[in-house]
Amino acid sequence: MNPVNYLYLAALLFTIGAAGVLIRRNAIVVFMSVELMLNACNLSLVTFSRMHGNLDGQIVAFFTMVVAAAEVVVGLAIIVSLFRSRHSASVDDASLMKL
Amino acid sequence: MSFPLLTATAALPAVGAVAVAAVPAARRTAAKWLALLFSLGTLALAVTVLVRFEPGGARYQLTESHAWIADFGVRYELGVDGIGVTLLALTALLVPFVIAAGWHDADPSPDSGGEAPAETKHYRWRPTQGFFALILMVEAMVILSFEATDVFLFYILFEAMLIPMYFLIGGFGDRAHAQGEEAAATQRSYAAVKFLLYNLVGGLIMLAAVIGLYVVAGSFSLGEIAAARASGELEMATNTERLLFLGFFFAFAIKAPLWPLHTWLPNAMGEATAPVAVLITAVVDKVGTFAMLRFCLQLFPEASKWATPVIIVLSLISIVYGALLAVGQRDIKRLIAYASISHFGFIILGIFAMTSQGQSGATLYMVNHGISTAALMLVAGFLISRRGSRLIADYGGVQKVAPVLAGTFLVGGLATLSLPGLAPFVSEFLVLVGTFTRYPAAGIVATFGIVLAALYVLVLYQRTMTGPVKEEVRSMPDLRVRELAVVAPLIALLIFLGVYPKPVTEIVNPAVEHTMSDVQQQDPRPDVEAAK
Amino acid sequence: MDNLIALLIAAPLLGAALLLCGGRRLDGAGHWVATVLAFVSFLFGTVLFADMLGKAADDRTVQQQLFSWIPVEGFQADVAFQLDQLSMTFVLLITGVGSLIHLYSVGYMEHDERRRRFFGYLNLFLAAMLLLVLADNYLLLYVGWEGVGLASYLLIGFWQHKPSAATAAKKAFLVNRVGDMGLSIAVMLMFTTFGTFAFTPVLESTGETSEAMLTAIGLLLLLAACGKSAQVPLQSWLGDAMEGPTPVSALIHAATMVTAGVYLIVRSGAIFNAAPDAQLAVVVVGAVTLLFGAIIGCAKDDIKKALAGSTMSQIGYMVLAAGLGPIGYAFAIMHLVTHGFFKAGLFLGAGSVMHGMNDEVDMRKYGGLRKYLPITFVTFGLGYLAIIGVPPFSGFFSKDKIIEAAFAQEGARAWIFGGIALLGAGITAFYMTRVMLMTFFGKQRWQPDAEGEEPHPHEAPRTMTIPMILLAVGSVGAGAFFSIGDRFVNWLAPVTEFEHPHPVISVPVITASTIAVLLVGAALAYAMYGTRPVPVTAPRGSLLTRAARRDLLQDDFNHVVLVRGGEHLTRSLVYVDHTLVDGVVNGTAAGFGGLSGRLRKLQNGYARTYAVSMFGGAAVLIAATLLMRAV
Amino acid sequence: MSASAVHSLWTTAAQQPVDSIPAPHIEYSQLAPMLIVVGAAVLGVLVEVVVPRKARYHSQLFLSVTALAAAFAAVVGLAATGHGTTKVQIAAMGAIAVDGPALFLQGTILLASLAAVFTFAERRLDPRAHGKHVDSFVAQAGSVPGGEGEQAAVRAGFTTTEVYPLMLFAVTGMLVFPAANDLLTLFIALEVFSLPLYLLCALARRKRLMSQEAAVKYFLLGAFSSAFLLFGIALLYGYAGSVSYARIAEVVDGSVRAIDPALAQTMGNDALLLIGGAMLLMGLLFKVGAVPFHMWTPDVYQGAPTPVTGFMAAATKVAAFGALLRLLYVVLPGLNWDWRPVLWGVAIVTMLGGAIVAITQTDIKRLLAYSSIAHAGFILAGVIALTPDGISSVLFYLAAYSFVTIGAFAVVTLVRDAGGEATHLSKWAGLGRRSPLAAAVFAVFLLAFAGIPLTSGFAGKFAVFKAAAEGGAGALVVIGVIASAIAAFFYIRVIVLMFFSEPKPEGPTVAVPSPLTMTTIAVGVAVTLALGVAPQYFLDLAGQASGFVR
Repeated sequence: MNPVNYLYLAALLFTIGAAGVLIRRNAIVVFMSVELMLNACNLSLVTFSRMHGNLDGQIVAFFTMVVAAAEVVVGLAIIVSLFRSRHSASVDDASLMKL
Repeated sequence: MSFPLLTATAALPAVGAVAVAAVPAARRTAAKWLALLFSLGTLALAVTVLVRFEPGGARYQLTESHAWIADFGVRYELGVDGIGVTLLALTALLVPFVIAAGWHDADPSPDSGGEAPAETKHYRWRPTQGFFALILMVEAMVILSFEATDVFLFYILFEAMLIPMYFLIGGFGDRAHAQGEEAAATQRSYAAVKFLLYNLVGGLIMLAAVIGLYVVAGSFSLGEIAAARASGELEMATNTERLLFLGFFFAFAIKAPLWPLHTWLPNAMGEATAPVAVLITAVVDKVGTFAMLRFCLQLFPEASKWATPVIIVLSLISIVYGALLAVGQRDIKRLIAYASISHFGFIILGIFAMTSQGQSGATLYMVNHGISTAALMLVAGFLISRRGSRLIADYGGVQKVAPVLAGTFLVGGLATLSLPGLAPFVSEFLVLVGTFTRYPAAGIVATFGIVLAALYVLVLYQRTMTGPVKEEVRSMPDLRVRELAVVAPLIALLIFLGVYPKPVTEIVNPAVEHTMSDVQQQDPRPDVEAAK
Repeated sequence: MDNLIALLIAAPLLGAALLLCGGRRLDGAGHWVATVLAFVSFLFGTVLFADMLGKAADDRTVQQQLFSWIPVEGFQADVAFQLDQLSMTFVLLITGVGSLIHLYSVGYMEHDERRRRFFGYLNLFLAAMLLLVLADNYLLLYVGWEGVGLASYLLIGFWQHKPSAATAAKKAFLVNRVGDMGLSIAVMLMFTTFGTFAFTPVLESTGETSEAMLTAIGLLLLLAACGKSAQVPLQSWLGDAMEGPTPVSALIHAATMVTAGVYLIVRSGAIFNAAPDAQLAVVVVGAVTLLFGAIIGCAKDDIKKALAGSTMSQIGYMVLAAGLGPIGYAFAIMHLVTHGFFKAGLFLGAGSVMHGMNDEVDMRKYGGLRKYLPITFVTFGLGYLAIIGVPPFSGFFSKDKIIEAAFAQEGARAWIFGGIALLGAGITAFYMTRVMLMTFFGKQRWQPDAEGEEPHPHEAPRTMTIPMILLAVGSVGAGAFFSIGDRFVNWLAPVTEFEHPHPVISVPVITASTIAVLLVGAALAYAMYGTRPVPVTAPRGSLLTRAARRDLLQDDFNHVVLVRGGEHLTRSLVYVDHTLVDGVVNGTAAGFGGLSGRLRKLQNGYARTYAVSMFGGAAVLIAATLLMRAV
Repeated sequence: MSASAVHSLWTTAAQQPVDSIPAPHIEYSQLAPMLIVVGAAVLGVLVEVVVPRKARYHSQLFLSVTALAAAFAAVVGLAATGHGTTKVQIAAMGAIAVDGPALFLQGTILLASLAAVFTFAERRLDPRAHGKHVDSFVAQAGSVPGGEGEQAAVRAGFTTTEVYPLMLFAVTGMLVFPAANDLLTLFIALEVFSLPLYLLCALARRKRLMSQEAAVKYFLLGAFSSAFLLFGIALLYGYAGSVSYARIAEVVDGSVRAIDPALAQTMGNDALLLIGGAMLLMGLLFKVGAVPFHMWTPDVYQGAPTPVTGFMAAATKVAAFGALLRLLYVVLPGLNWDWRPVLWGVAIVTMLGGAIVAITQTDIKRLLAYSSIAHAGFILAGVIALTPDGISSVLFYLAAYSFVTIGAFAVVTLVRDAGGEATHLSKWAGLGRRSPLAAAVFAVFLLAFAGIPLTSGFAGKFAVFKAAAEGGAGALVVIGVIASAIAAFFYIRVIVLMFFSEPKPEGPTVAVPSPLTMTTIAVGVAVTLALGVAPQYFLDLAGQASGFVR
């Protein structure tokens, strides 16, 4: 099957993720959308790796997962503390600072 | 390596500024005397420079040159020509008077006099020290800018001197303001900001031009650039030269100031204390006109010639417009400010008439205008400090109660309307003749300035000094010794230079000849000879 | 000997410096210092005069170069003097009359607390006036020119606490400035034309330039003269100038300063000779002013203003004569000198009258004073006879010569100007007779002054009477002395070349008609003021009278056109400066502020909005890069 | 399995089955700075575990200061031994470049962090809580703002000493970022310094809600942007078949030798390259805070604890610009004609946007945030120059700017009222009367920001504009000049406020700090004036350091 299709899929996922970030209010969901974007990147990386027949891309993908995990740790910590102080995880509520 | 006289002349007041600033809060008087001392020392050094300077000698004398910022092609290069040395002397001469005249301007105000010391203790705020330190700082920068023969060095000073000036304008104002202290403060800071922004914008435009100059010429040294141009190895494309010229001229025209970039001056001079106003118009603004002679004409002769018609028209507008607005003012200091705008019009006219009479006249004019405005403005300041109002309408019949004050005020005024026998007449007439020989029409228009000058000066004098004595001025004391000591020498100088300007012209003429050759201009010959 | 020229000026200058800077210490003796110094310079003048008489007529001119004043490339202005017959005449007139008036002032100003300053100003005036007539170049002359203007300003406004005085002073200075403008432009024009503005080179090389240029210079000089000598259209200041103390009016606004214009024209004779059009203009101005002043003189009730009008008209005569060229120069100067005597005398007389009448100036409140002020009456009377030109008094000789010269032209001009000159003589007789009658004859019409104090007319102290007497002598004898054997003409001829006028009608006829005309005028005046009583309050009078009282509406014109117009102009300019010039700048600032405020709204605090902007930015970035490649 | 597969540090493990795994070759000495800092960071974590609470503050402070100092010493050593000029090389099997820019920027970052650590450690400003010194960080990050948990933590005198290891990790990432020589390292470094910063932002002692909000915004947007960056990496990798800078550069400018069919196929597709490049660019522009990727800046700067803000503002910019320079000068020089116009646009909108919006700001920290945006624009102008002068000018500007920034924010920490730092401008009225010294110092920094001569700001601005003009970007210079004119307006506004307006009776007081903050401020002023009056030495340094290793 033509590897390019994977790329299209990756692009699609990436866009969906981005759209999620732009549309959704709940911080957790926004964050998940970001993760989706990262995974889209992974998919394309792996695809390219396959096309080029070298492993760099796949290695990068691994690292991306690790980074994503780290982001989850940090992100969740922040979001949770925010939730605890405001009892809401909506990113729109967090708008004290503006202008 | 001889003694760096020029550096010393600029360094002494700078050191003085630091020293004065360091004086503890309580020792106000000590700070004043220290400042006066340093300014006098600077004057002494300036006189030495004047003595060491040989009018007939090399174009730039007492030169110093040290590596500074190689990456920017910048050197610390100093040197004075006839014009620079004259203005240097003027600056060094005026500052002691400014300091002496402003003796009490920065004292904690009497109305809050009771807790003034307490306040200073609480805030560790030392206005007096600051005031005199800033004045000395300005002096240092102005002097150095007259000495700089490196464009970058000059630019840096041109910009940097705004800061102390800005604090002088915004930080210290006339006491007992008509609309109360609060309104006065807001007006002051408005004036200060206006002053700074105007000049900063000019400076930044100039910055672009300075960079452009470097890109084109690859050097900032006046000497090198001039040499390169002379030897033809530096060719400036016409448009480049014109753009660069405009960049420079714009900044100088704001500083000078030239119509329509003048509106900052009345605010600044109106709100600042009289001595500071003198500092602005008699010292700092001269840097602008000086720079036109030194940089615009030397670096961009072709472009200067190209721009001359427009500039002449603008300066004519300045002359008439400034005078007319002076007639229309209700505020003494603003009136003097507009008068200065008119005079700056004359100076710029003289510079760009491109005749030796015009340029010698312009240089002489800078000196004379400095002295005459100082005299008039300082006396006005003494007057205002007595009555606590700047409005002409609040005065009347002063000459009856304070004849000496009135007399000195009149002499200052007569100098401002350039009465023959007083210094300004010489320069004004030179400018007029110099202009007339090349642009008769312009000369005639400018002559109208004479009549208008008489109008605003005499109206001012009549409304404030003559007529029945107003109640508020009845108890007005006459000039005190300190004040007389400030004004008398200035007046003496005005008379001396009016009768015998030769010492100055001798120094200035060679420099002017150099400038004239820079712009490849000859004086137009008289018709009679031309006919032969 | 030559250094005397400098000392001539130095003496009064020293006096001025001493008195003005000396402070209270000199309050006591100051006036004597000044007077002595005035006489000293008169002494120097006479010495120089004697010296000059010793020389041959054609090399009496003395040049003295003091120092180089403004040395600039291609521009030489020196402080240098030229003493020739013309300037010598003026020196003697100025220092002579000047000293007498100093003496007179000692008495007149006795009770003024600012007397010291007054004498300082007087000395200053003497110095400036001498500089004016002694300068050897137009620029230095200009210095003196403005110097006398300053002195006149200070002296007119000497009683500054009177707003009217301050205004009059300001007006005088401003109007003069307009004239000065003409002079300075003329000097510039000379510089561009001849490359110099020293008398000798300029006047000798008039042949080398175009007539048009000379006409231009001539007209500018005429403008200057109009300002200084109160000729139409710049005459309006002279009447107001009477606000000054009477000695000032006598010295500055009658005898010397106002005649500087005539000096200028005569001095520049070479230029005018080569520019007929300019000459014609001069003649016209003179003729017009001659009538103008005379008419005003007829209408004024203020004795000094009446005399001022007369001064205007007499100077009109001189200017007219000066405009006639070589046939007139000498007579212009001659009339100038005689006028100096009798007009100064008249003014001093008027001063003495006022002195006796609690400073009352309205002639309608005089009357019958001849008994109380005998000396004044006599001296004034002699001056009167002189001015109306009764033979053999001095005025007769000088004025008659001018009238002859006026008739000595080709075509209609002769009749026009001759006629005007003749008519002027008649009017002069009329208004001077009027003054005479209203002041010294008729019933007493004295009124209590502002403090309700009845006037007690009394003869002035000797310091005042002596000058009056001496001047009276001058006004009696001078004319005859000058004219016998054409002394004066020959004396001046080397400087202002002279031609004998050839009137279109024979001289005796002119003389006869002159006398006839003046008799008519005098008779008319007697009929109007000598036979019937003079009302204390002025009758409304005819339209012409009312106009004449208002200086023929000249001031009203100035007020409406210049003052009002100027005020509107400046006020609107102030507005423009504030709203337009400043407004643009403030507007830009405000514009940025508004823009900032609007852009600020984008920062709405919502993370998702920020994300949108990032996303959009990325899209634009990508699009742009692709586009760059595409193009 | 082409050679390209083997060169990279990350892919050595992926070879054919062998009996022994060849260890990658690491030049430890060249990597010393980063290694020292990361080691210290790890140690710091251990300290949190083993050292009793009382001693943590001091030990952590000591640890991080020594580490940073040592790292800086190492950088100096490397530079002295010519690794920045003659012996430039690519270390760690192509992962890290050790060359002039890298060393210069690492040095700058280390010094800046050193200065920042002192402000982190300041404990004199806040009033003592229950007799214990407190710094500007929350007692216990987990506790609910205003809840019992927090009060208890305060009572117990807890302090979040974790900030030091966090900061050290961030510094590590920043050190690697400008030195990264392949895309993966770039990405890792980015995350390594971003994640700790997210956390640091959330740790303010006062105004915790704002602090947490700042953290969330920063985190979400940061993650969002790094996703773009990563996708860009993927595309570039797809285009060039490698993540190594050198390799990609070869492919981009077509000087690559062995071309296998796959590569040939992808090479043909410029879209990959351009889109990838653009996304990568966007990721970096986000970090430098260029319009339109700047919107996080004001909020985060305002919400974060001021010491962190200072650290971020200074160090992050340095690191990010370093990476940007390397990317543009080493990887994508073949694409000049594509990215230059784009950057032109970005620079212009950044300069103007930052300056204009700043005019109407009312909070000093937000004001400085916008000013930092404007400055990013100025620096971009230098980046565009594309000449060695351009590089050196940017390096100089970054050095100058970072010290001014840290100093300025340090002063901001001093101005306090009951509610902690008084950052609203209205409260700064008349500060010059109350404490002339502090006001004067801050004025110096403002003037430097405004680029007034005799301050480092002017020297930097001049250098950058000069480079841009020589690089043929005259128009950019003119716009930059206009922007600085606009910018001058609001810096001056603050000065007017401080000196010319009457002090408010209930106005804030200026706390007297401990020697720590004083040092920071003093250093800031000293560097500002030194670089302003006699910049030659540092310009030389930057000039020598302006050569990228390829």
